[in-house]
Amino acid sequence: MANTKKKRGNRGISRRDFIKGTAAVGVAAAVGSIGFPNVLRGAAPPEIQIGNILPLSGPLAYLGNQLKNGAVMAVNEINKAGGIRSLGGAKLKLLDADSEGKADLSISGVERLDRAGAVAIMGCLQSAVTIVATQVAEKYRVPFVVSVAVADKITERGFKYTFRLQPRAAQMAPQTVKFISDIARQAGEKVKTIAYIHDNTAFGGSLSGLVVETAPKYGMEVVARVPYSPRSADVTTEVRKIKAAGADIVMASGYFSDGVRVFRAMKGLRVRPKAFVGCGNGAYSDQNFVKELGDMTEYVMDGNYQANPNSPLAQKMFDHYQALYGQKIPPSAVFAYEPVYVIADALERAKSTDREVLRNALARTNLKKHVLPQGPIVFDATGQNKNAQIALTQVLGGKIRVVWPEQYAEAKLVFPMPS
Amino acid sequence: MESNRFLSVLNVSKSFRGLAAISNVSLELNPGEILGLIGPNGAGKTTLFNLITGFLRADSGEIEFLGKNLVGLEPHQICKMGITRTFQIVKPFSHLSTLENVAVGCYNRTADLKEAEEKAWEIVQFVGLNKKALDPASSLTTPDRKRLELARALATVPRLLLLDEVMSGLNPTEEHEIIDLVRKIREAMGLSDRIVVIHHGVCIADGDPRTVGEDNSVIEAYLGKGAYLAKD
Amino acid sequence: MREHQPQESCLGRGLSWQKWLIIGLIVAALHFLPWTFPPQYVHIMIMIFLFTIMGQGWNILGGYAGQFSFGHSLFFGLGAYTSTLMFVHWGLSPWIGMVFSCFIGIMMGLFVGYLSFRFGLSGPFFALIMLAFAEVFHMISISWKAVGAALGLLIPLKGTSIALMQFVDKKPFYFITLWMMIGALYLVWRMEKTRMGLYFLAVREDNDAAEALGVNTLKYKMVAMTLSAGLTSIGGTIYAQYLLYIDPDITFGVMNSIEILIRPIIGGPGTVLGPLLGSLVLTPLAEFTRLAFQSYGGVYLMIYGAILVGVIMFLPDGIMGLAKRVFYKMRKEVG
Amino acid sequence: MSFTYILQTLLDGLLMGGIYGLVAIGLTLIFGVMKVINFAHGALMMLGMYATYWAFALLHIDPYVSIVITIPILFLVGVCFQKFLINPIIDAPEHNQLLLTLGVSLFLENIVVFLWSPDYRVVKTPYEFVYFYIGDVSISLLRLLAFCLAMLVAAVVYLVLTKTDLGKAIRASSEEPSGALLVGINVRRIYWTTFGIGAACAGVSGTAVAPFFPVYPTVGGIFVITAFMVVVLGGMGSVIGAFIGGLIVGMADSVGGLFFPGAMKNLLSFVIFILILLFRPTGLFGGSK
Repeated sequence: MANTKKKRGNRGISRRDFIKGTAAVGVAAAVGSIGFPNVLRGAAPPEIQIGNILPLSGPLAYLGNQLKNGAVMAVNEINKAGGIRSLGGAKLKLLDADSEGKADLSISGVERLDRAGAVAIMGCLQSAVTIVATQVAEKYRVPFVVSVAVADKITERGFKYTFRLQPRAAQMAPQTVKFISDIARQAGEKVKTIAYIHDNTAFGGSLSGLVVETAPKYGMEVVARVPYSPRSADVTTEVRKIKAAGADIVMASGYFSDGVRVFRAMKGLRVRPKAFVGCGNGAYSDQNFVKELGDMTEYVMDGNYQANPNSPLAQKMFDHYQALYGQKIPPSAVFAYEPVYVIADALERAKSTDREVLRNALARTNLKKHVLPQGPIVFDATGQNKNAQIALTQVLGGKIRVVWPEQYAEAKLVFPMPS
Repeated sequence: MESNRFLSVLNVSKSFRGLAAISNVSLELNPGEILGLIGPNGAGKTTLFNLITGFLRADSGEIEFLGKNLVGLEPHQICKMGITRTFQIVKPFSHLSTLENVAVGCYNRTADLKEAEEKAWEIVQFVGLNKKALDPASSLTTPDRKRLELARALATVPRLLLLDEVMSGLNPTEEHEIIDLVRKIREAMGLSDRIVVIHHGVCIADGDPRTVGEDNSVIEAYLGKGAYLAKD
Repeated sequence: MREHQPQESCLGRGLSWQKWLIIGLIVAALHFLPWTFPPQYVHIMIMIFLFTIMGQGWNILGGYAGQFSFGHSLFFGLGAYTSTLMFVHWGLSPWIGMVFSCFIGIMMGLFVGYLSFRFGLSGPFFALIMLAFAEVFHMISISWKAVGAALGLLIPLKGTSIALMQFVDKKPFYFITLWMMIGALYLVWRMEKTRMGLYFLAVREDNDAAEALGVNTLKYKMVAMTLSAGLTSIGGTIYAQYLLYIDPDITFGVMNSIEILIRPIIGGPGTVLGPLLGSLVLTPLAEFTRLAFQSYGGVYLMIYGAILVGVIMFLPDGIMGLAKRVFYKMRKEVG
Repeated sequence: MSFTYILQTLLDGLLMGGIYGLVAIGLTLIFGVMKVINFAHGALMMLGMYATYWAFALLHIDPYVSIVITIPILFLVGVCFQKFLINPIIDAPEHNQLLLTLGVSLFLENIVVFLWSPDYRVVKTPYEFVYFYIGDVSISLLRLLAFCLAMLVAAVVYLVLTKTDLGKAIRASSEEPSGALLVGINVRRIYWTTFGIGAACAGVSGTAVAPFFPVYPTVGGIFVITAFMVVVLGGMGSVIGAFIGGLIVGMADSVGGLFFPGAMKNLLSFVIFILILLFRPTGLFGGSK
């Protein structure tokens, strides 16, 4: 019964998508002619403008739009609650810039946003794009709050105007390894070997490298490290290498599409570790992964940036997102949502829209009320969120739940995976 | 000391996928003569032309020009030695002007822009294309394209000119115009005529140059098929 | 005897002093532009100049010599990686790196060119083999740790320095690319007037006919490849210095090959101004449609695709082809 | 590396190769007849995947049954593509045609982004994880079905080409268009029919992979370059060549994966591709023209 209900719901959304999308053609034709940029006009904005550079088209448009939704929601919430009080209730306004996932386009993006008078910029999802965009922002002295981008390099260049909330690779990977050893100890299981399958982009490459380095500290060893190309049509060969390794834990990093493909192949080839643990996995923390693949995703874990389910603010955020977009907020959207609050907090304290003042306010951020599973948000000298921490999630009963560390857990984890 | 044998083809054979296109063809050409090479369609005339000019490599046999072996040379090297051909299906450089087309040929003997341009004008004038000199070759009519094909070949200052079916695709009036042009070339070069008949890739006759040389209708017949013009 | 020959040279196409004056004025005006334009427009101008340089590189091989390359990102990438690696590892000035980039690009071009042309590849087969080589280098750069693998290479910003080709301001890049572009345009314009230029066109129009007229087609294709690869590699170096970051996708990616070739194709392949016209139209168009339609994902690329289709169907010789046709018609009517 | 492991690798490659072959059949057919390199082939395949997805999501049609929808839709798309876009420039230089198809590909991919968002969609079948075992060697039912579908389509296309009047007309137009015109074949009609068939093949290959491959707008790009390699390998225009070429590339990728990590695994097939281009540009099964 429950099963059929779920299916119908699924199909209903599809139909709505289809009709909505198709109808949009007509609307766009009408709106297209009016929708020309008013970004270029207006020197003294009545609102405080925040730039947001994301891949809104191109191969990563799916994720780019999720991030955009998160940021838009936060801006609306703040405005509804009365805007920036110390600036006379000034409202926030989001300025989009499409990077298409290309680094060179982010240059003109930052410049345009700078010109348009954005007090700060957020972005950019991909590390490569973010590396270039922050560089330009540094040049124009625009505070840049990185929403999602994992590469360590971003905050390692001594930049003054770059801040990042998201745990960086050097935090994410070791924390995931530590959590694995923690939960193994708690369950009284022996976990010695890890097999790691990851995409060969900057993202998967740096994470897996760090896991290989840290695993021995916790008495574990990476016995197979298999990169794959997200562009290759078939990953069966790679998955077979993972199966052949027969490790206790199978770790995986990648974006959504290839994450789904790899996971399907692993299930198909009956790879049966004690747990599937993603590390910053674009699929395992995405509710669509569960929705699309169903029961087989049960007990899959992911060490990823997450919201803290036990925070009352986060509960509000969950409800709001659910009401707006009909699904649980994906973690990437959380990390586009929270930066808006961090910027708003800095604006409140700065009492000014001057970028220099705002930068200094950002540098002194000490935000205790937030939606993340960590202590107060404080930036270190490099601009990195010092206390940034990942959380371990697990698919339980078709829902992605935070299960570790214990103080943030919303459900009890199941380890090892029952066969 | 120039060899008596201007061009000599000795026992040349060529086959495609086991099918013989030319087998054991031999012919000799003397300085200062026009040699008509005739034969029905598919007889192997074009193949022979391709072999002489280096577009194809002979399976066996020898081709010598002024005592030098041509086999194994690239077409442009053979052109540099003084053998130029035209193509049965004309191949104008469509996007270039008539003058530029001819200039490509002129550059065979000089790298100097001015010299090439002057020479090109001369030749364009000679073949009667001066009014269309600056038009793109793609805008030329079929007979004009044939003229252009001839003009380009002449521009390379050949010692041996191989004309492949210069009159295919023309109507009788247009044919006459081209014949007049070829005559003009012959007069300018001071040539005499001879005929070789080729059939199924084999030489079957080698005609007397003088008797056929007087007969206009014969010239017409063989120029319609393929002809050598040679100058020493 | 030569009553139809006009005064001016018909092959050389010398310019009258009036034309020189106009060009001079435009170039002079361009020098004031960065002070009047906001930086994001200066960025667009730099992109226009840069892609004109690389488009011109493609144009020599693809437009003039008619060897349609579908993998010019190969040279772009080699250029970008060579100078960047030398800079990152040895601190070598990108100006010297550029010379090496050019050299490496040319060597690669000669290698691929010799293989392809010797074996008589042309048309789509040549396009595909270029694509294949670019893809092979894409794979290598994405997997090889020593060149940064998928992470790419970051060029450390050391502040304004002419020797290091690093500037906090955009204007120096504006002038570097402007003058390089003028150089590239001049080079091709001069080339067009020589025997070599005419031979390139002859090879493009009909390889066999050119051979029959004494053109060493293999040699001239190789020469075209050399110039083309060299120019595109230089573009790669400047791009890397401008962006201060390179990765396999933005260098060796297929889309990059398309970006390089699409400009001369739209502007008019085989013409001096084609790449510039193409860049002048496409680069701003891309920027502004992206801006105008960014809330509608995909619309901008849809338009890009539609324009490409439209140009191929209705302006097969690009904008310059159209201009030439109009000019030819006018001359016919007047004369 | 055990014997089973190698056997398994080869089998995986073989099954995937069938799909490559199927994508390439349409491409080679179009090339063989019209000498057009169709860069939009991947986009057509993507349309096939979406057709299958929507048929599944809206009408609850089993993905493999949905070929009855995919084939006519893609055939129609192909016919329109040929009639309105390719035909007007059929005499243009090859690279112009290539660019045109590239433009169409950009257009199609992005109109799909616009209409249905760039979201990843998954077609889920109840028999998704059915595997057969022969000893330790496993075979996925989905891949086997896809392979069988590929074989079936290859066989049908081959039979149509060799046994029917239409096929004879297609082959005649392919080898000697003017000759075909002379003996009364409507070459234009043959052109758009062929393009339709080619597009339908792309569509079927989309259907074949949809059950185990996520559906999204730029998915075709993953297959299209591989398909080019297959077409060149098999000989431009040769249907049997395309299918066998597909199997070879599939296995080369698979075996390459044993030795090279990540993206490097395709290196082997690229090297084969370059060598074939150089030494036998007519492909393994094309005539030596």
